[in-house]
Amino acid sequence: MTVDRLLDIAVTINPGFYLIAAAVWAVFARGPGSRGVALLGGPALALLALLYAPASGTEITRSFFLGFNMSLYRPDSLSMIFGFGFVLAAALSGVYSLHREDRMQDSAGLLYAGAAMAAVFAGDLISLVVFWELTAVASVALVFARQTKQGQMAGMRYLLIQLLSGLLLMAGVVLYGLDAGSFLFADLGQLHRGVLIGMLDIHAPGGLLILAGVGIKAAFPTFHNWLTDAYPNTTETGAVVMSAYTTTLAVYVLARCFAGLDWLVWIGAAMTVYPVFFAVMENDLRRVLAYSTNNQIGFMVCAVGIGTPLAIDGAAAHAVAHIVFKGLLFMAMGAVFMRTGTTKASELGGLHRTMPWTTLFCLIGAMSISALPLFAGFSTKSMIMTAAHTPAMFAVWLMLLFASAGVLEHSGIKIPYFAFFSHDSGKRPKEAPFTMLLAMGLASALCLAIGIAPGWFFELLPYRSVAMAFLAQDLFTADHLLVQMQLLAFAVLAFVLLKRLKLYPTEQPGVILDIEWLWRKAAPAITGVLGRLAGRLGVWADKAFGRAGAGLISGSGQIFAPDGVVARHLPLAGAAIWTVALLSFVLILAMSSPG
Amino acid sequence: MNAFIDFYAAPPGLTAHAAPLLVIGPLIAACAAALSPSTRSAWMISVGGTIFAFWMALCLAGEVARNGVVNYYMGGFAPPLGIAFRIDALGVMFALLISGIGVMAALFSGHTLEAEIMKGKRRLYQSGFLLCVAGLLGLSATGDAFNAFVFLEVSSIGTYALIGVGVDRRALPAAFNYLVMGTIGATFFVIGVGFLYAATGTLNMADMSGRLATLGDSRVVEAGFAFIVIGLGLKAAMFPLHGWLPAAYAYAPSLMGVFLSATATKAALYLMARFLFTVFGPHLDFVGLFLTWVMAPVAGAAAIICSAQAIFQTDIRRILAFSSVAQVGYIMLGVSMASAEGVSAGLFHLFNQALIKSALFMALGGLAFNIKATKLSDFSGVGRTAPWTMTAFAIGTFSLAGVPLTAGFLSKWRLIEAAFAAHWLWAVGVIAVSSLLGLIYAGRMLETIFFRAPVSEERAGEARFGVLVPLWILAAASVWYGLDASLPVDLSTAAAQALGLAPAGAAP
Amino acid sequence: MSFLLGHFNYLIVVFLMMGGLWITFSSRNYIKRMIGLALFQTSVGLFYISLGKVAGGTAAIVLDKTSKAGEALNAHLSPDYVARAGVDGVVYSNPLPHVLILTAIVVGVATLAVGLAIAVRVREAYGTVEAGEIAELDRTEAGPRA
Amino acid sequence: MTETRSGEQNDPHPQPAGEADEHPLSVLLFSWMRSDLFDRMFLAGLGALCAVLAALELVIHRHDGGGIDSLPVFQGVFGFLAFALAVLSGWPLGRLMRRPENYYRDQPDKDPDNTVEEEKEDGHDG
Repeated sequence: MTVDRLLDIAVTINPGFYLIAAAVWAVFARGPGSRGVALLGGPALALLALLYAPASGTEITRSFFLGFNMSLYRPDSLSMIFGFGFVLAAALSGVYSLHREDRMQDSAGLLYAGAAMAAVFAGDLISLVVFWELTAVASVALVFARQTKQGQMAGMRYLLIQLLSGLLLMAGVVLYGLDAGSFLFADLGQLHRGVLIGMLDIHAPGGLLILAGVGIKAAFPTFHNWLTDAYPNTTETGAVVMSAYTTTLAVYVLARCFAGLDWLVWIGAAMTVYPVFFAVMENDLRRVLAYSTNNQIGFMVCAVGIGTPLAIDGAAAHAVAHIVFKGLLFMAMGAVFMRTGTTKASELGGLHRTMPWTTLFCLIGAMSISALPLFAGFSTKSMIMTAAHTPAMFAVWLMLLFASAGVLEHSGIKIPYFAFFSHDSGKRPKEAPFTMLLAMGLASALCLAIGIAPGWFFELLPYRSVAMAFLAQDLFTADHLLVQMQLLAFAVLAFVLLKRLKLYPTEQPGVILDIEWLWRKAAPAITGVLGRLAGRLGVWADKAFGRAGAGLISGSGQIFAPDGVVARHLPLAGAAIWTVALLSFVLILAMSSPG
Repeated sequence: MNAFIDFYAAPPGLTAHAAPLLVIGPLIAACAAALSPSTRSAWMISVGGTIFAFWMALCLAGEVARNGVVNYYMGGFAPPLGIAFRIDALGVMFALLISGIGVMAALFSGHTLEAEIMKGKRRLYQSGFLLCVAGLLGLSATGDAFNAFVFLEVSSIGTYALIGVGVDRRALPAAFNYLVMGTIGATFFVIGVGFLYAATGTLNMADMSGRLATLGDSRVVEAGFAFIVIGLGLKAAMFPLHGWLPAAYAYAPSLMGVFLSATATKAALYLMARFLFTVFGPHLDFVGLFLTWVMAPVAGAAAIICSAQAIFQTDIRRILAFSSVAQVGYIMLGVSMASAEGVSAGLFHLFNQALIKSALFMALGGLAFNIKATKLSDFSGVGRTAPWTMTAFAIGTFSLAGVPLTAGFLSKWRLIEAAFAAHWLWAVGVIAVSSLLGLIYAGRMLETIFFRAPVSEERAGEARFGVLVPLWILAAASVWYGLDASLPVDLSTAAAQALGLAPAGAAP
Repeated sequence: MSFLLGHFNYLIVVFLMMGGLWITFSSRNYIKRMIGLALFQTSVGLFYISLGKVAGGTAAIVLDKTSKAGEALNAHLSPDYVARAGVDGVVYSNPLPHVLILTAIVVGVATLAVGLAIAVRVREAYGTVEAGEIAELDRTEAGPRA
Repeated sequence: MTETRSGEQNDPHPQPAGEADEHPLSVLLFSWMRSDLFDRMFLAGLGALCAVLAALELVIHRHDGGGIDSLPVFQGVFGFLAFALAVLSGWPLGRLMRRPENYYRDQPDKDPDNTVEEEKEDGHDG
């Protein structure tokens, strides 16, 4: 077999598998060199596989799963852009975690990336579910990695919610596929201007279940809590890895399956607005970033709901840009967390003195997420805002605009200000390790590259011509720059004024109640009350039944029990009763059967 | 099944007598092991005997793939006079499973018996093990109801004795309870067979089935049915009758854990399926009623309650034992759907469970040299000191919990699919809830083993190479069948067809 | 009443069976449990044998109807019945259940032996064969090796 | 900017606070922010910027959706109000929803980062 043949085969393998292979390597990798090969070689291979991917829409179908046709690798322009984002994320988080020798986290992170990547390139619903579940399992390891009791309990809650999502999705997919007669994307939907989006019918059996399963992962309102619960409970590297994949993958699946579904417009708009209020109150800065993720995913969900080519482009572009700048912010907060042991705003402040590089990169991330012109967020979010700016969706547009001001508040100002400036906490931590700074620097460069010259990036988008037209006609126009600068400058003015007037809420330690209160406080309280009630009932019932039972036993010649064997639940006595009971039941059933 | 036609050819003379040789091989090996001069030679005889049985099972599989059914009349007497071996796809599936796991268990036993069985008893122990294998193989081959009872008891009596001969004295009462419950179960079965004989005048299952079909409604048959299913339910650890199982699996020497968890209850399930579908048939009213109103609810309850019980166990082998009862619940749930999809999904799950459970018990048994521990907390951090053993354990656990890309995931998927097809939405819910519970106990085991610091200075080293080989074969099989499930799917689909259940869609 | 009298063999079987089961389940002494189990299995033997019994039939050993024993056997049976139920003019009981139960007895004896052997080992390990005391010992002490 | 010093530092070798231990890059990039001049002029400068941005609307023609967004300086005013609303709502909402740190009783009283080994063995849910 020649090298060419080998290469031919290599490019027909789902790029995610290269990352998964690297994850296996990482399990056994010892020492920096070997770890480096896994953490950087895996993404490099995956990137090569992306570059040499087969033509868009090619199906590589293998039917070896329960007799169903499975398409393990079906690259098209929508999956390419998300795959590209995941490769970036894997490489950046790989560099970022080089300082810390933890094979479990390395491996879990790569597996997570590989599974997410494999999921976006899957060409049928079953493979999608399989990889989807794999991301859940891999990510749980990251939550567990910070070996605190708090982290473990958060991990347990996270696991349960992720699995619930997987189960809903699985049930939905089975129903949907059996009804439709195929699980292959190609059979389920048709191309919309050359791209396969919005292929599922929400009204078909299983459609709602699929939406619910994806909705949990996308952190729809009231399902959002796993995100804010888990991310702050990871290690400094874990949060960086986690911020990239799960929600982004959910956006991809929403676009693939439900683009143009009008509910999503409103769900997305709601998602952008309410985290703003939580983020203002929140003290833990990593948790603020989790709410911020929620808010940014809202923009993408909304765009997916709008479903026009420009909106889909905006959702995809923003998803990838978000991976970069949210990763950058989590990296900066991770560096702070590693050096000071906390990310609580009330315990931080003044860190810019000794961590200026981290501060600089964090500011670049903050400006990117705030959509300052020439930074990444501006290029990508503008597409969504423009797509939403129609008379029919005016209210939605206003909500998104409000959320944009909110983003500036919690991610653009609050994060860098309270961590690095504000009042001096007296903490003088060392600057972050070189590899961490390198990762942050690379991410910052990407933010600027997307922000200043977005052309190369827009080339990768699903509707390339639409994106390029937007770039040429709408993005860097004077009026667009003007309104964006107005929004930001006036909002900063508000911040400074409120601060001067001492109207800005002081940072207080404490937890903010969220929907999790329902299962962390209310549910235990209710079950506690019920338990006590049941206990009382049980005592009463014990007495009542005990008396009746005793009568029965002595009355019928102490069945089974010369010395009360039945009462003592010895295994044989229990088995005896069950055996006799079942036997009689089956006998009665059989004999009473008609015919 | 077609895969077998070309690959597993044996000399025609041997193939012609493969059915009896399947049983006689291990039987002769049992005698030889008892008489052999040393522990080592007994072990080699044991491995040889099981490999021979596996070979014969493969030959039979080829025959079945070619001809559908293999009939073999003992001494040339055709039924109803003589005893007949009748092997169809279902029987072949079990013969392959039992002999295959038997080979793995025999390989595994070479190193662990030294740690767990007192000197001087090891040869006899191998002999008992082979007897057990012979009994179970006979069960899967025979076509005669009373003969099935005899084989059932041959294997059971071996099992009772082998469970008790360990270092843990708690195994003794466990073995005794198992003996009592098992004997009652077997005796119920004989009573049932007696009723059926009284009604039909034959003991050959195929004949019996034919005559029952013409008999119509008969109290005698119904009584026989009740005794047979409850008796086999006892042996198969059907949910409320499972009391004997956890202690027996948990405290027995690890060889028995490895072998029994994969085969003993499964063989009883095989016999039950045989009676439910071949002898009686789901078209009979009382069979249908039993499946819907007894077996399905009991199976659902088992899947949920025993999974929940497993979560709260402190002894790691008891976790696995309760999980076994829960998995029997899954299998029965599939069987009780009485559809081709359901039964084949149940059998597929049974196949996977056999691989998984013996791998898990094997991993724990492999460490028996190093840590004399059974509590879950004693296994803290063992993942760091014995990574190879515990990685295989982790793979098994993943498959047990139904993580994608493992065999366990596929069979749960098939079960869910079958439940949807049967419009049993409650069963889908049961599988979902029970899967969640399964993840919790699986997660708890893995968390303790991998993420906790070791509790004591006494470090648990790696299991020996001789243990790692069969262990990793089983673990690799769990992953392989998670990727390419064509073999077990073919086997279980053919088995369901052999039970007279035609698939709804196209024939495979 | 006549139904009960006509089926008195089954009544005995049921009585023995229930008695055996009761003893097995209610006793806490391992030896007594084995006794119960033996009784239970014996009742099944009886059940099979009475299944195979043909009224007025003799043991299934080939017999010439013209021989002395054959004539004695047929003397208290009506010729109609002999013609209907007999083979070569002689009424035999069904031999098959007898053979079967012979096997079952062997199995039963083996079970009994193993059970009693385990009871002996329990006694060695725990010093008692009372289920309650054994459970108590398991609860209270980790226990030496058997 | 008040300079407070506390002894609680993770750095095992605490160094004296102040400009002495400052990273050179920080001096280059950020030290001007602490000057009095910056403190006095920042608000004024920002106000001026806003005024310029508002005035530019006279020069640059703005596309609008035809609704209230055609009002002059709409995005600026909206941004100001939205920001103020978000921040100010933090007061009542905080009072309503803020609870003590260990509300869910999931944190050990000691070091927040202590490891599992020190916990009770059965101290996890599951």
